[in-house]
Amino acid sequence: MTIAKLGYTLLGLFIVWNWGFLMGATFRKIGARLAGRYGIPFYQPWINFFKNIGVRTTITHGVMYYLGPVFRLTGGIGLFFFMPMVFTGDPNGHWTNFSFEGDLILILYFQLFGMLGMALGAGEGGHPYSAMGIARGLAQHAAVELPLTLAFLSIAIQYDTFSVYKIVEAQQGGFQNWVLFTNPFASAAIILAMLGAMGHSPFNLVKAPNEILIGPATEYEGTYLGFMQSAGSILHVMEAVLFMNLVFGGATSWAELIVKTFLIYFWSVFVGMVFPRFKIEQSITWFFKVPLVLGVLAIIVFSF
Amino acid sequence: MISPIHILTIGLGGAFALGFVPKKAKDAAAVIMLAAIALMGVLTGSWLIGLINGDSAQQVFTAGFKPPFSINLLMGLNEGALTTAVNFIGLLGGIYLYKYLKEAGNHAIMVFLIFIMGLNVVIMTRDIFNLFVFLEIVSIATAGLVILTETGKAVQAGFKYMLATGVISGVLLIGIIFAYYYSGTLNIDGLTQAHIGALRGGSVALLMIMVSILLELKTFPANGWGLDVYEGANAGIGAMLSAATATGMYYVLYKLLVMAGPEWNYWIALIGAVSFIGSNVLALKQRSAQRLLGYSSIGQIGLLMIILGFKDILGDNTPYVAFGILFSHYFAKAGLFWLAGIVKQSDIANWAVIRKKPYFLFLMGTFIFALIGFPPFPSFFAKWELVMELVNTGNLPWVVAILFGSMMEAVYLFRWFGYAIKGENENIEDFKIEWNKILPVGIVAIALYVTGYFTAQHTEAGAAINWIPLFFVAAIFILDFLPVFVKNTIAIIGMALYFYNIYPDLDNMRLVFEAIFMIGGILTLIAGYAYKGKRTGFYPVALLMYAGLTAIIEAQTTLQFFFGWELMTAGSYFLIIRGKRSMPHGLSYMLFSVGGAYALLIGLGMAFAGQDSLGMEIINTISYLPYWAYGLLIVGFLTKTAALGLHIWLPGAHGEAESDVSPMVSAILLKAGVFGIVLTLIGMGGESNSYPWLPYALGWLGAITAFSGNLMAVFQEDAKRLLAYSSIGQLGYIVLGMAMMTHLGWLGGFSYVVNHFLYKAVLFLTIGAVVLRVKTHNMYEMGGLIKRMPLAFIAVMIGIIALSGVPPLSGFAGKWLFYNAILEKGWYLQGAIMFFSGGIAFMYLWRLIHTVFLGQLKDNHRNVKEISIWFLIPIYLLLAGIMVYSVKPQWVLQPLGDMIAQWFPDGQLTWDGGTAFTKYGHWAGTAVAVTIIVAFLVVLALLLISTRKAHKVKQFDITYSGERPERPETTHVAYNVFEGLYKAMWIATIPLVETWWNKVTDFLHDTADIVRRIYNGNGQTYIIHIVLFIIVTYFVIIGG
Amino acid sequence: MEYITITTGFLIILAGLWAIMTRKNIIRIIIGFSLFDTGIHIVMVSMAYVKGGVAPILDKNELLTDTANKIVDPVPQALVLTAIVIGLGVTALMLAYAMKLHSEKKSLDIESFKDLKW
Amino acid sequence: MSEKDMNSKVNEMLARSEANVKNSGKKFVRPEDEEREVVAPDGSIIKVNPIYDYFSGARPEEEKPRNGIVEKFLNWARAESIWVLGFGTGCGSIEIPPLVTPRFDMFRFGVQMRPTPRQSNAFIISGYLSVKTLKRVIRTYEQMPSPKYVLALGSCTINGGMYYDSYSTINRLDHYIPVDVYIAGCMPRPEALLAGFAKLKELIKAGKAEKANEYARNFDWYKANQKKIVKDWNMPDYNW
Repeated sequence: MTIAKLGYTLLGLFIVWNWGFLMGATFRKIGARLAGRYGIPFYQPWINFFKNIGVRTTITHGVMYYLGPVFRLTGGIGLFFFMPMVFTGDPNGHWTNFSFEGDLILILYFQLFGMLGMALGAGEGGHPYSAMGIARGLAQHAAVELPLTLAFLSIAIQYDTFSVYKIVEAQQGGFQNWVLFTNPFASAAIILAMLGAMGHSPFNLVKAPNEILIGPATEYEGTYLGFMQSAGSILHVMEAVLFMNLVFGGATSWAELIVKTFLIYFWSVFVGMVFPRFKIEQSITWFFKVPLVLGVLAIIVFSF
Repeated sequence: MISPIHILTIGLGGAFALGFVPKKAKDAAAVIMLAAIALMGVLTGSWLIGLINGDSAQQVFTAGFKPPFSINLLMGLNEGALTTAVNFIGLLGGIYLYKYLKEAGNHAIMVFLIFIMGLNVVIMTRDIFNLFVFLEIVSIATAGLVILTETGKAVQAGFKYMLATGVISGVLLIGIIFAYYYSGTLNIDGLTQAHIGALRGGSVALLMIMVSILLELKTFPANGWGLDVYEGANAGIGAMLSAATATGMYYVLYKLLVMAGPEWNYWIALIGAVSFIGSNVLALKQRSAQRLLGYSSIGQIGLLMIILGFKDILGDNTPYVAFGILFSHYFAKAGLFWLAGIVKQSDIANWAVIRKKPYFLFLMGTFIFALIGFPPFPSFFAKWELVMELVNTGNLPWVVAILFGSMMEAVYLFRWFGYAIKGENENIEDFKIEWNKILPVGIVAIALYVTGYFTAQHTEAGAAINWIPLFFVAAIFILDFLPVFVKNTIAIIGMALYFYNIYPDLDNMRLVFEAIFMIGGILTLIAGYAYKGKRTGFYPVALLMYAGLTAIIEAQTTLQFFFGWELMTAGSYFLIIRGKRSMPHGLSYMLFSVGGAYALLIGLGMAFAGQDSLGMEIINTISYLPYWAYGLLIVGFLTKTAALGLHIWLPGAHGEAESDVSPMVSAILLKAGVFGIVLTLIGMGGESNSYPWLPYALGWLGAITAFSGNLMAVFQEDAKRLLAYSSIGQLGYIVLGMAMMTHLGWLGGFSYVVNHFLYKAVLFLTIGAVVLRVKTHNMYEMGGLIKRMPLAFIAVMIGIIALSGVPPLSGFAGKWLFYNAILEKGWYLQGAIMFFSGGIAFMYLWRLIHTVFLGQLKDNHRNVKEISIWFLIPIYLLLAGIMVYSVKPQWVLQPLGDMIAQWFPDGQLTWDGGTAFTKYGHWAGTAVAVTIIVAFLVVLALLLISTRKAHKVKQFDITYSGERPERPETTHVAYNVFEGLYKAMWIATIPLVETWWNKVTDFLHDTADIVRRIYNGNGQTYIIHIVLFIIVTYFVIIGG
Repeated sequence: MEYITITTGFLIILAGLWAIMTRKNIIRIIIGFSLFDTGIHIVMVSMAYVKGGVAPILDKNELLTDTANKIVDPVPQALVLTAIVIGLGVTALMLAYAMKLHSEKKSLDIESFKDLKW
Repeated sequence: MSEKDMNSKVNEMLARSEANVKNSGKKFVRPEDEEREVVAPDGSIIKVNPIYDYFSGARPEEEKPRNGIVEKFLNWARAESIWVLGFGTGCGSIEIPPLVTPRFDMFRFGVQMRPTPRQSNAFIISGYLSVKTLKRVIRTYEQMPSPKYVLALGSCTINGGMYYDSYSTINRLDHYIPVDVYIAGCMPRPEALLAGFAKLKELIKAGKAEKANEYARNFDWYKANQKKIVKDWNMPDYNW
């Protein structure tokens, strides 16, 4: 590992962080435009971030509460580290971070790291709505995980590897090689389950603004919130990058990455703009109905 | 040698002499009786010793005539042993009844003496008319004893007994006279030579003789009169009936069966089986202790009849098997009857009073475990030999019948024992102890252990058993009066030394399990220092479990393995039932264990079949019904790993156990089942497995177990039950991994074995210690404890991260290996179910840590202290293990991989420094851990810089819509947290398995309740039963 | 002739059994038992009978003649004595029981002594 | 504790506190806020004071602005990112929702609603404030992180309006918490509210919106005023 690699990685992280903020702003903007409003300025998330970092008083409910955002941000950054971003034909290329070809299982399970830390931190906050949000989040996460796992397995069977890099490599050479077309069931399962993973409406009952305040983050303020916003923006991009790598042929340049992640992200945004919020049991049942069946089909297709 | 005829002399002489003793000199009379019985015992004992040393048997003819004109006795080895036994129990019974008989007067004493003498002759006689006479003497003596000493119900029972034995002996008499008519002799040997059964008309004579003896043995179902006497008579008399009379009658049956010829063997076995199963099933509904013992006696005699029926098959082993069962029954039943007389409680629920004198509980446990056939009692070895031989000769249905009957017996005996250990005993009057009553009970208990030891020495495999751990347990038992601190230290040192001594002898696979058992044992024992006082009975049973566990590991033969298995079961049963509300769970644990052990027994029998060896290696080459054999072995082991369907004992058992017992029975004990499964799967051929469907089914079972265990855990409100269900789920993973039968699958499985041990021990120890502080299991009654017990919180946090498989901690190793294994094996759907279970696991883990440690601190916990240091020490040692495993996974996985490669050489991990490669991907444990830790520290530093000072606030300083929370209880989200999930998935939480087992038990109990109503208490009905029994046997045996 | 006795014997046995199984009064049951026992004794004796036989009392003269082969079998006759004695003992004990039972419940109906069951 | 026990215990506490009031003439303490005894798991008895034991209750301190350019930048960020917590118990709150409609669209000014005081920096208090709701306002205000700004919306909030002489209405909000921007009117239109935001932005950017520090500085005065109105004060003096 050279200094240059570290530099590239940190640069990549910076790009992702900013891109995440920008995507967040665009999300709000699209919402506003749908409602016929002008909406926020595109730089609003950065302002919010600096404002939050700049609060003067901070409270802490205890050590775990304090560490919650740290876990969350580490989860986001770690996910970035373990994910190959831009395909350059070299498994240790510049934009592959510390992924070493990227192990799908590591990525899958490391997502839980931030979630767990956040859950614990919010738990120590002692607010009932935090706990409710987390309980919902975990239940929904499990339901999302099942079709996702099936689809991931299906893709892994298809290419006989768990290496994200290799999966991307196999999809090079034209869009007809994308998993989207070579493994439609798995792709469909992922595209649907992705809605849950992104956490926008109708699957936004984790935060459920105005119903349970803001869910797990109810007690978090100022600097913590800034950290969590950063983590959220990174995680959003990373989710999109993951799906891009698995289904949409990866990216060979930052431009391609930005276009693809934008489209992936906005698939969930558009759905969210149209549908109202599900109840938790409705959400779980839905994931067990449609994406799960697709996931099982994806497995069955490849097991015979 | 003194001629055995002098038994008659002594008996009759003593009885006559008693006539001269003045009525008031009651002590003198009783002493004379005891002396006479002792003299008879010395006489027969000296014969026994002589015969064992090679003297020849002696026939005795009275008055110098040849048969049939004389009393004709034979003193052979069997007779010597049995008469000695009868005189021994007679002497003990006499001592037990000393005061009672003294009260009743010289007549009763006389009758008792005659009773013993009659039995002696019944055993020795070779003449059927003689037999009739002495049978009548015994019956009359019994009835006489009852009428001389008893009133009320016992007299009614005595009258029924008289009536029934009168009719039976009438039938016997007709049979005798017919036999004589057709064969011209009354001598048993003569009748044998004449082949009485083959003579015209002789078969009917034989049938009458045999049937009347069977009836005298109180064969089911024509035995209501016998049951009434067992229940109604004084316990001392019941003991004599059960131990002495039954022994004598059994030997009579043996003698006559030789006479009847081999074609009767089958019928005797069949009637025995009906009797064994029938009476044991009917006993299920029994609440009266003595009647229950009566049912059990009849059942045991039925078992002995089966053995007799198979005497040609068992061959030279018949006496070994028969005596093994007979002596266990004889000592144990006498002991239990005597205990019943001491405790004086009819309802078994009231036997809880026995706990007020713990050593009596120990005696009762001894007898009950001896009856069921646990080691180290003779019945264990006898049953083993019986099953081995029967399976070897292809008599599987009989084995199933025997084990089913034994299972039923276990149900009611352990229910009774459960009441004794855990029942409510506040309002029951304590019982009094009299020296003459304790002495015999103590002697028979010791005799059981001694005979058990010598029975074991009798066979080659049994002699190889390592008794050192058991002696250590016995030593700890004797030292039970010492305080906890001393006993704990002794136990830890003992286990450490033992481990140090044996670990060089073990191969790697056994070493892994032995390390889990022993090191885990020592660590959990350290937690025992937290307890004050004596902790009566804890150390012997805990060490008994560990002795069993190490015996399983060390086993060179299947007998040793099974021996260890049963010891472990017994020890863990006692451990589990120590919990506060564990009575029903202890019972269900025991029943599933016994059932599983029987499945193992048959499986091991099938392994023995055709191989004629008991070495452990025979399970590698099973040739007799191999599918069934491996299947049964796996089912047997699955009862210990609590696979779905066999799991219902676990949540309660682990959940209600004491704080430091839960990790013992969860993190450690469950691995015994895994060890068994590993052995079986290796036996099936490892990579070249030729029974593909078994692992396939096992794999699905593992996956579904993982799913349902985890799902149930999500909906628990009880922290320890949550962990218990979690154990079910985790064991499901292990089973699935092993069932894959690939290198990676096994590596994943073993990784989980080690991991589950580490984190489940941490979690159970911590939660157990928390429970000790807050005195409740309910998570919603806790909360916010992180403020009071930060160290416990850290332990649980690391434990749950390791369990959930989140990188960088060790749990991820298992997940990663599993994914690769699943892909390699092609079990995608099973794998998907398993990973979904992982997601579910995340929910209950969060619930566990949140509802206990986070959220709102409850008022009454404001001052609780950090968990005990004695719990923290083992917890943090285990955490160190988790951390080492996490950062340097190659230290654990590489040796495991090398070990597994001997069975699964294909598809190994390749290691490059700290990075593992499969053909699908790679995993650099150390690098990942370092990356994450560095990132974490950087982010933490950033946060520390940007929040210059954070004001520490308290629990109610939360936004609450402008209000303040009223109480922590109403602010803590903990009860029914996953309501939404329940609404979506309730259908998967219907306890089908539990319902099914409940239906099964209900069905058996209801059947028993209906059928036992044939014993309506009317003496005439009993006679009708007898007549019907004769008619039915006639049509079945002769007419059929 | 021997058939008459043996048949009678069995009839008496059956009659006795019938009484034991159907009569409710304990005394009658005991009488039934007595009948049962007696029937057995008759059967025993008649089994030993040899057609045209003589009593098995042998002296020198008879040993010298053919009569020795014509004696009836003495063994059952010896046995029956023992059996009668035992039967007497059993009957006596039963009667003692009847007394004791009566003294407790003032009843001789066997139906009233069903305290122990199931 | 069963429901019955709970009820009887509450009744008992009620009776006791009534007796307290009668006998000593002390101020009224709600029975559930009285010091209570709890039995710990080990059998010892713990005393819990519901008013003090659950809360930090430390006094607020003045937070000095940072130096020069940093504070300027932060103030600009604060001004452009106003996260609003609305407190609307009276008629005035009906004027807040139109702000999210296309016609008024407060988002373009960087103003947005936030559901929790922890994450808001602007507090809109609308409608007449009663004795009952004042306590909630105070707690919410104190829980917001500093710097924080208060907009008083409508005449009733500012000076009692038409309820100026009501026994139950607060007629001077700024006696109890410091107010940055007064938006007068009955009712003020949403445009007025937007104008209020603009004014607030100006103040913040000019570094003049330091009312949180003023509250800390004059904490005793504010607290005394508050306690004059709120009789059953069941909170600590400062809510973190």
